[in-house]
Amino acid sequence: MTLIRNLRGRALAAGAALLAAVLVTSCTSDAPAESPPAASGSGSTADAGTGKQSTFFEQAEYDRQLALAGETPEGPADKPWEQMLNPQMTDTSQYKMADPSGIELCFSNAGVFNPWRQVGLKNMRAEVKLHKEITKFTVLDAQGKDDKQISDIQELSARGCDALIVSPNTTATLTPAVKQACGKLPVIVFDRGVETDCAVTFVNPIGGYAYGAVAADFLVEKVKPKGKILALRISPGVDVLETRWSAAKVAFDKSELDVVDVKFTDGDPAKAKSIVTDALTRHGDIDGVWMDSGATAVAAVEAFEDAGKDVPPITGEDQQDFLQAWQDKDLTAIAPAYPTFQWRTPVIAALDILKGQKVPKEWKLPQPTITQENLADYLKPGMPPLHYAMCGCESMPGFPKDWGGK
Amino acid sequence: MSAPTETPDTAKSAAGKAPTAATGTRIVRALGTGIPVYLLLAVLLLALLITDPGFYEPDSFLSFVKRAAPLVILAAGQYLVIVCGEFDLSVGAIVTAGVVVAAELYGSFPDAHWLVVTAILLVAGGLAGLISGLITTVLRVPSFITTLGMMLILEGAAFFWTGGSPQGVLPTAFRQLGRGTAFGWLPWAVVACLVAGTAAVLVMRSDFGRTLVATGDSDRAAALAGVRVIRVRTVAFILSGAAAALAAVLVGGFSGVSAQAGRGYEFEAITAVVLGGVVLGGGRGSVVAAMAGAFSLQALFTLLNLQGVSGALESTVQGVIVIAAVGLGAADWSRLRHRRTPPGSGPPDRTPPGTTHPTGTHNSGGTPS
Amino acid sequence: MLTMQGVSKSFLGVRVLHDVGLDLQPGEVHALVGENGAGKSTLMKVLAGEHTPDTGSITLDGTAHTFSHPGQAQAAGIGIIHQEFALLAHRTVAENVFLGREPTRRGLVDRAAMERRTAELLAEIDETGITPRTLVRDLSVARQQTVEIVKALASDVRVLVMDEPTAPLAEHEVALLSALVRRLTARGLGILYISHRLKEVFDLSTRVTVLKDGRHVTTVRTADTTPDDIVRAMVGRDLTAYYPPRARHDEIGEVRLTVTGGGNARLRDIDLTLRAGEVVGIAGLQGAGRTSLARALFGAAPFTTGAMTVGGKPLRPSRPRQAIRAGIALVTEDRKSEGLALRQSVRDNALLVTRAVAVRGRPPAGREVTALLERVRLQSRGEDQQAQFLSGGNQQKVVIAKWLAAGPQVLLFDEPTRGVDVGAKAAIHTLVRELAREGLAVLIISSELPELIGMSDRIHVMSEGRLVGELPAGAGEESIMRLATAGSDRAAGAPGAPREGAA
Amino acid sequence: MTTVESAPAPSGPPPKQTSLSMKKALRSVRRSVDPVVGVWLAALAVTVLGWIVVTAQGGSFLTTANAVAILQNCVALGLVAVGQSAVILTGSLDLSVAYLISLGTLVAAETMASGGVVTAVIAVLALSVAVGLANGLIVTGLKVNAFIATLGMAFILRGWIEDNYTGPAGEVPVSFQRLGYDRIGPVPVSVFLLIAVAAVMWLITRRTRLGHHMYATGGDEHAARLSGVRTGRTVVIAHVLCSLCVGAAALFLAARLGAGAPWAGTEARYDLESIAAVVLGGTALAGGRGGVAGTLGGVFVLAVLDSVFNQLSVDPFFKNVVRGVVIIAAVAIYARPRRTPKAPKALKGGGSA
Repeated sequence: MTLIRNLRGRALAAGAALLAAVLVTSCTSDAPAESPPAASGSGSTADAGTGKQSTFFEQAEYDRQLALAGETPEGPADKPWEQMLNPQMTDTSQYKMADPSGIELCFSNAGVFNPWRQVGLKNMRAEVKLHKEITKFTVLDAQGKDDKQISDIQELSARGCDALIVSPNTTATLTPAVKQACGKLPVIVFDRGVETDCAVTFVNPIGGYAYGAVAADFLVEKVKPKGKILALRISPGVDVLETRWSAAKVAFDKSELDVVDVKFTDGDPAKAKSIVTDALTRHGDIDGVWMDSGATAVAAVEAFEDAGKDVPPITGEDQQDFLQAWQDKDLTAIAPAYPTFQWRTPVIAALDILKGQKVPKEWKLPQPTITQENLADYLKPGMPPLHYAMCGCESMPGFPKDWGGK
Repeated sequence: MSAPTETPDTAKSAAGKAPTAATGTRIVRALGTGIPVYLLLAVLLLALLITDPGFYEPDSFLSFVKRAAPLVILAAGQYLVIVCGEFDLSVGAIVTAGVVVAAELYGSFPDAHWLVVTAILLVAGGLAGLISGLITTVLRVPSFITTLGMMLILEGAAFFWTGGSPQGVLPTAFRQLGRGTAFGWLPWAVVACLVAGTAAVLVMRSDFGRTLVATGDSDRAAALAGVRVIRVRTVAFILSGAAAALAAVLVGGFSGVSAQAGRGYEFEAITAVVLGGVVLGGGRGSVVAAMAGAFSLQALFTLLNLQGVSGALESTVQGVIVIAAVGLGAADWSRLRHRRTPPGSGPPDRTPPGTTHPTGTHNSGGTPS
Repeated sequence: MLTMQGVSKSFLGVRVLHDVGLDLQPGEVHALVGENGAGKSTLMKVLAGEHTPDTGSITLDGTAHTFSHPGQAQAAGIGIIHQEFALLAHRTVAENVFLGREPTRRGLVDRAAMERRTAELLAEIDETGITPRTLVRDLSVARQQTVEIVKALASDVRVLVMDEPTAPLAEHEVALLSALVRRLTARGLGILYISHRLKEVFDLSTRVTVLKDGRHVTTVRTADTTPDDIVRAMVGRDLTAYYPPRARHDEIGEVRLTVTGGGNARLRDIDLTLRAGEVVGIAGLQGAGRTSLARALFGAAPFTTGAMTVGGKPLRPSRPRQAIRAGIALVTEDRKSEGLALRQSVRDNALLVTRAVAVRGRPPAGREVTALLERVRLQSRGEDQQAQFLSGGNQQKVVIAKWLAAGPQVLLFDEPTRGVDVGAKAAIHTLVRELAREGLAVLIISSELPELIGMSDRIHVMSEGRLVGELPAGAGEESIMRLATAGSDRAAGAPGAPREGAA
Repeated sequence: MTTVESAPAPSGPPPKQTSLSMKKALRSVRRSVDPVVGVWLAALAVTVLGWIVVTAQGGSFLTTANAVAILQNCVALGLVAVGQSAVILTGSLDLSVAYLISLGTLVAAETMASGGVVTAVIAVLALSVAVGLANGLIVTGLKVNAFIATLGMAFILRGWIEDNYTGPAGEVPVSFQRLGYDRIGPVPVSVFLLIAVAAVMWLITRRTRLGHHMYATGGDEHAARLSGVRTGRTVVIAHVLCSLCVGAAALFLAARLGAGAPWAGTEARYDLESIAAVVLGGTALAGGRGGVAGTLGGVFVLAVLDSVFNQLSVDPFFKNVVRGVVIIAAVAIYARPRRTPKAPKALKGGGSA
């Protein structure tokens, strides 16, 4: 036992001494000046009914997004990826390149661990191809590792790129790294945000609250009062998804609908299907299904079919297989989108910045919703099942082959 | 499946001349190392009955079995590998790759017959197993590493090939096996599960199965008895790979194309097998118990889900139960050996040579008897 | 300095030591001889604290000890060199020597001191071929043994027990060991030297104690005795042991297996013929190459030179499967790790061969197996009992049954009755003879001369990988011993005149 | 890294000696009798190769920035792998590291948000010790196979995390973030942390009795016991040491990420990756052979590979294929000498197969 104590003692001592050393002897610091605001939050998410409100919920932002959803965007109506919602333009002349040809564009990608990101990356590459002036386009893939993405960002900002596009893997944890990069070159953040406004522009669609609300309102409208709602979420703690749910929660709490279950599917269709099946046995019937993303929508639909029940009103996403099922099975459905065409915008933004043109501080993109009315427009036959319809890529060179379609 | 009468041993003790052995002890012996898992399964099924009286209505019970089918098949395959003293960490990757590849195949040949595609998958799975097996047996790479590498390779290759998302849709015909029902009530998955289960039992009763276990027990003794150790072990890997491919067909059928169809299956399968009282390091345990272990896991998941337990605690409970079950087994085992071993004859070989098992020195634990 | 008095020990009522006494002087080599099962190792284990005696006392330098585990004996200054070394292959000599007793300075292992001390110890025994930094796995077996000895010396032992130290050694290494032993005694150690090889015993020891059937027979000064006397003392037993009658001439049939000029790393120019109905015995000391011969015939460690025929057809098996197909069976010496899959049922073990190698089409049906097991007179709690829970004798019967199931033509037995109780022994002997009668060719390797003499129709004596002599049925133990213990010098090499033996 | 590179190899002659006689070195590499030398030469080879390829592609590989990046990427995995090698040396295994890291970052960040840095450090290390003890006691006490024991522990931790955290939590003060971002000259501070921890572990495994007993236990538990080694206790301590290293990794990641993330350890698959690195470093999975120096080599190889892939912006999926091949190939080479075992039967040296 003494042996153990000695060792532990030694290790601790060593560790402490080391840290002390670190704090004292550090000469240069890349660390940003002030510390990022806390994203602290904990607590179970699956209590009775809708559970307590997510710690991510911000009333102000919620209201803002719902307001934005009502706005009509500026810019070419046929190119939603170039549109912007009431932009506050910001000057970028400081980044203007003497000769904006031979641009090297760099992109630190969180990863391609889901089809949405894969389609998105294809969009971005295609967009880059459209611009001859971009001579080099470097993509570093962090494979979902925050630590690696931080290093990637450091590496890229040390590499002499002209502009850096970042799609953060985690909001809170990437903030310091992005702050670092801001000092060195123009940074364009998109998709997920970071907790700093040092980026020249932050490209993203209206956002999760609007997404969640659209879906929830649809159910409130279609499902009879007291109807049983099943909410399927991907996984806890993912901000973009948390917002979707918390908005939906607000809507459901106001309505007379009864949310009987809130379950996490890990994005695994098999698990989703099992959950729905179990829910059916447990609650006899389900009158509506709310989803925070489309990955498992089809599985849910099938669960009802396999149980020999009619598919109730269901919300999905603009994923090909869901749209297909929607049309074939003539579902009562809605597909709010978190459009993949937003992957095109950062490239456009970067070029504008390097040309010294004004860009919005926060480039808010519209967030169209697929409804029964416009379903036909978005459902392109021959596209792969995991394709995302709202890619804004139909008119791009290489379509549909490069996107895996026929 | 878990009925004692199906374990190989029962048949033997019946045929064998055990005049003194009372039926009770005979059944106990027949259940062999599986006793804890059968108890566990019984308890869980009972708990399910209490939680949800409707659970045992034919179709809801069948849907339970159908859901368990892939894991059961994986467990059966994993058992073959574990019982001869190896590991197969690549099964999860095979499932994922299988689903993705199937979709990709249909992308290129939309009207391929489902039997052809299924066959291709099974062969491919077997091939992956063959490679793992040969690397492990011939190159003497610990199977833990071999299959870990194989896992990386398969996942990487599948997605690299399909550019991350497969292009085709899985047609209804192909999905029948995982989704459809025979005569409108009996899910094909259940049939497949029964077939695979029976096949596994038959394999283990066959000469091959017996030599396989003997190899896991002591490959030196086996080799001196003329067993082609390398071949036997490799075949085990092949079967495991094929089983994983079959599981892929079921999973793909059940829930369609997904980029993460097989995530975590490798550990679930190993857990199931160990839960069934099979000793890591080989030589002990019955395939029926291993499959019962798979059912137990699935029952556990369902129960926790029905209980409304958040997915969170699910894994905690799983962890505790696994450790407890195995620990219990280990305890029984050592006690028993103390009582029964005649003096002079020490405990069996500490670390069977050729055991690629990471902690060979501890592997005498882990089996009740 | 060391005295053991009236030590008795029994396992499950079977008495293996009947108040044995023995004493040891500083600087003395005290040889302990006796046949297998005479109780040598048990006595040694008692001394080492691995067994606690039922009665009797151990006194070291006047203080009485009762050891309950090896650590205490070690602490008291008694070191044991087991036949199987407790060394770590991939660690250096120094690390092995001080394993568990590493010297430390300020909490850290003092390598320098460790290696210095090891070097010193090696120097003290004039061992030049080993440096403290060498990896044990890079040493020859003899050197590894030296490391074991140094390991004992490091915990400055007074008494060193060596159990068959020369068993794993080649002849030239034996000489080295002898030299080492002398140096150790020169340093005042008392050495308890257990060996079969009378040559060594007479080279090294000052006194010899003979044990037989767990009883102390005699202790004499080596100078006052002769190998023949010792052998007689070891052997002179009450001639109650029953062995089945030998083969009559007309029972010995055609040639089943021949070897001419067979050799490999361990064996040299082996010429051997096995006939149907005949039991051929192989005598020899441990390490003489008897086991290697059996394994060579069985293709496990195949001949690399020479010709071999099985059942008249030329075949030099390179894998056990070939041998098995040709009808050769080997009952190995190491039952636990080579003979049985211990955690499998009796039945599965019995069927293992026929399942692995399709010898005669289908393996036997359950009924036949049951018949087989009855035939070998197996006593078990049913065929589904695990082999590990059987007694040594019954385990051996299972092994035999396993081979009978394959219907062999040639049966090779390596120490068929090692660790087998008396009753089972007789059963196995009878069985072996029956099998011979049915026309099998049988080869028996045994360290127990009486068994060998009692069973064999012919006896080959092996030494240093050669067949050095052939003796007719009923050859005397002395003549065998003389041939076997002759070692490198062929002085005593001539076969002694056959005399009425123990059978 | 140089400090580590020049450290005597766990088994066989240290690199210095081999370089003395070239022939010997060549032989020892060909038979790869000494994996440590082997893996560092491999690291060198990969670096040179990468440099050639990248330069051919018009990139620049051996820049300071890149070197720093490579070192930086070694840290997290390095810390975990160093701990992992302790348990593997002892013949055990730890699959719970990934979740322990995640939990560690969360605990660290939250404690720092409320309490002070020191409290947080102590809290994390305490957590680590607790988990390590639990693992060790389950393995030795309950005789549960280490694979299952630590896998079970992983599940337990996972449940705990998912039940108590809904996402990134806590906040790491700037003062502590310096651990993740500061550089002394060109070298990141965290690299010194890795070197320090590795050095301590190297000292423990090579220079203390405990370390000797760890090798003994992993090499041949029976022989070790016969020689009076308390094997059970040794295994437990090894697990504790491993968890402590993991705790250090968690602290580093917390400093780097500025917050705790539930997927900090799992997304990066630290459990399997660390084992891969250890084995790549020539440590036998069965225990008793290898050591920290080799492990660092393995980590370095993986990091360099990653960097090369980055430079050539290789498809991330293809990376996995290469990694898989590399790992298997490496172990296959190490396994080769064992096919003609030099040690006689009397010696049951711990081997990887």
